[in-house]
Amino acid sequence: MDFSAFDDIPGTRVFTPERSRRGYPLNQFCMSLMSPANRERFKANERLYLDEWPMTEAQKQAVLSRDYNAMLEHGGNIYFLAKIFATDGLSFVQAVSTMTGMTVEEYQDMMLAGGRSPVGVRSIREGR
Amino acid sequence: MDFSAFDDIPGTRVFTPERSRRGYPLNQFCMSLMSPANRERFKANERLYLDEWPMTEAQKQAVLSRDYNAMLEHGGNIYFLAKIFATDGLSFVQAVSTMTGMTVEEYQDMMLAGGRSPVGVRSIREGR
Amino acid sequence: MARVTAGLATSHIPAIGAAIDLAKTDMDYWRPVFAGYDWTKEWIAQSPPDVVVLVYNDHASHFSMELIPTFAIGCAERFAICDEGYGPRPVPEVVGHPDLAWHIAASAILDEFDMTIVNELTVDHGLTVPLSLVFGQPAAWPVAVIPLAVNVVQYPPPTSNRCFELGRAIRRAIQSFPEDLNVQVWGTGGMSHQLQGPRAGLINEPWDADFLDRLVADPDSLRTMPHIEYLREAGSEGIELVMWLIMRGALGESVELLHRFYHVPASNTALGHVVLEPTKENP
Amino acid sequence: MARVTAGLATSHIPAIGAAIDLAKTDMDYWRPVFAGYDWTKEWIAQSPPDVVVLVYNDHASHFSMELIPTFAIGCAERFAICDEGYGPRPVPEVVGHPDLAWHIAASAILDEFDMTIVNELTVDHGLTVPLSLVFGQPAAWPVAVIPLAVNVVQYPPPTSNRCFELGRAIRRAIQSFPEDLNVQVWGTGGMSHQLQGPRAGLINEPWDADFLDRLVADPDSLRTMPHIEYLREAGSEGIELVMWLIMRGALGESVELLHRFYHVPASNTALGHVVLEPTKENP
Ligand SMILES: [Fe+3]
Ligand SMILES: [Fe+3]
Repeated sequence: MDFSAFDDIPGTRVFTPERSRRGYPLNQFCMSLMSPANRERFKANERLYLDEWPMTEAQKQAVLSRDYNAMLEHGGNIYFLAKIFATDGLSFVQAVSTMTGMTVEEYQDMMLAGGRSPVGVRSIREGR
Repeated sequence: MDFSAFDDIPGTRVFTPERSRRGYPLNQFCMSLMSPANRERFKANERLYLDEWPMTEAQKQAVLSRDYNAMLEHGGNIYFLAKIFATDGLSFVQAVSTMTGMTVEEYQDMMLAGGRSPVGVRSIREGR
Repeated sequence: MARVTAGLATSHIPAIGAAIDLAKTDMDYWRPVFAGYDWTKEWIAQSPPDVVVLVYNDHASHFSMELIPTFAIGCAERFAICDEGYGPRPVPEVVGHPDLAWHIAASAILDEFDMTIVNELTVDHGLTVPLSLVFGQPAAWPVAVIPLAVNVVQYPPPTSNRCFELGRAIRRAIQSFPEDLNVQVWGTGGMSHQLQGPRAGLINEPWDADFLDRLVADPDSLRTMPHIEYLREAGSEGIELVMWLIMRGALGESVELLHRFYHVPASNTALGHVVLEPTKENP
Repeated sequence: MARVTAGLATSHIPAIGAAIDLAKTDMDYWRPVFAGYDWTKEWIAQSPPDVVVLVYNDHASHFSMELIPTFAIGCAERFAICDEGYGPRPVPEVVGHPDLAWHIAASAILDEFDMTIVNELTVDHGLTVPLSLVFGQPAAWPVAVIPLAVNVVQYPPPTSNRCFELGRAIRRAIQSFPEDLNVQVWGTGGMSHQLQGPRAGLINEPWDADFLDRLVADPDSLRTMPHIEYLREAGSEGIELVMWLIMRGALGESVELLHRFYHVPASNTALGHVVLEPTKENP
């Protein structure tokens, strides 16, 4: 299937089959953090824990640096990645804001003012 | 859903939702025998192993006596029950024949002669 | 005979669950959110359903990349609350209704919907937050719940039309169940929100308002809504709105709008909530 | 562009796997069974497919009562052989074709089939016995395989019509795959057999012959075949024949019959086997 039409949406990565295949080990690592024992082991030594998974080095680096945009780029899905920021004790707002180039406060202010307007971020090609 | 039409087929128990709900623990016990370690534990002490499952006493007795018709009656499904006779080292023909009131030899002779004819065992109500 | 007595739709934002569980519902930020459910709480107390068919999506909680069912129906006696990474929510376990669930599953399969039957299922905020919003913090949920999990995480989710048609099939199934049961169908998720990437925080109030208008009065026009429109207009996670169409399909041709509520923001999300009743003329 | 070049149907009797694995194929009992595949072995060696979409059912092997998908498509790189209680069959692991599998899965979902995507799957005799019958005992299977598991264990399985339509959707999906691939679709299971209860051992040769005739020349007439007719006439496990309709649906309107074989008994079962080729006129 050709899902390239989705690439026309600015700042958005749709979790297509291609992305989910690329992100498989990254996302399955995230799932493992649903067990409290695994969360403890991960927190004790993140690198050691990550090395148990067949992830690419880029995926591991993205996790270690909590670079959520990079994790998305390497096939992560936000609901899977949520297990990482839950382990860190962060809320969705705190973690999500890090992907937008805003501070948490700026992001929260934007949300309180009605959220990000769709105007101009609907389509790259059509510039609307 | 009303699946009572299936009761019109002689000597046959269709694995309806009602049967599968009744047979749940029996069938899940059977699945556990797919692991060699569990097969060994079961063989070492069948009763002890069965008592780990929330099965009815009638289900356990049916297993202990290898009464496959009784296992079917209590919600067993043949593909699950196959794990029991595989554990016993029996083939499908050996195990299946025990449900028919024939010896294995009689059953095999029937199969070699073309199998059981559908004539007379299609419908109880219609006597055909 | 069982009847579909009402439909309810609501966002299922995880932060709402946290606000309830941590007793923050009276904070300025949260008070208006919960106020939007006051009407609903009173209404449901007056005619409590026996069973809720709760359409939701699992958020990489029970299901992982190992296995992704498009439509999974929970037929178990009970469903435990899963640990999404913060520990399980401190809410009662969810009690199912296996008789009706199996009936719906079998009926839908014979109606050519390719259901996945699930007998072991833990449920996440997608299912528990709507229950908390409507029923508060009881010691036990006052209704039996049939979880219907829809894949909206892995692209492609089911089409708008398919969701609507599944709703219609669920209606047929419920109406053919011999026991006298008051059944509600709930659709959850949405409304506009995007949780990922530089475009995160997207909210599209006019689009949401139009969706709500059409959901009530012209649902057929939503059948042809392509996935890309949800993604573009309502954000990458706004795609959850396809689940509201299952609810709407279950209510028959025409409905009366009993309650409508919309609020921005709740966490990253535009919260929408409607209560609908099938009109008397419905077959 | 990928093409559906042929369809193949065969029973997948576990005892056949055991006969191969234990080197009993030359015994008087088994010789005529394997002779029925000599033509097929020669034919497939002459134009080997790149990929086989192998429609089969899991026999309480990978799937248990916990979760029962109606249609599950294996999208993984590889599929291990499962231990059905006798130890795993000593056959090569099955190598998948994730590109085409994901394409079919996504295409079918957008075509309103409610597929379950499976990325972790072990395969049982339902899938491996057909491979053994057609390819013998190679060190590695000479084709990539896309497992398509159909529920025929828990009642209700999908209807005859739904299976036929899924086959048509698979055809559309394959034909829209950009890579130049020779794809075969195999349907497995059947023919008449009953493995349970006092009626076990049922064989209905005239009914099987009629099913084969119609499968080739008048498949539309099989769409309306109700489940109870399979159960009554072909035995409780004869219901597996719905899977042959998926294969047939994938071949287009008209087919040429290249090979037909029927033998009784193989273990408890009437063994049937056909090889079909879409005619040139097919779209
Ligand atoms: Fe959600
Ligand atoms: Fe089979």
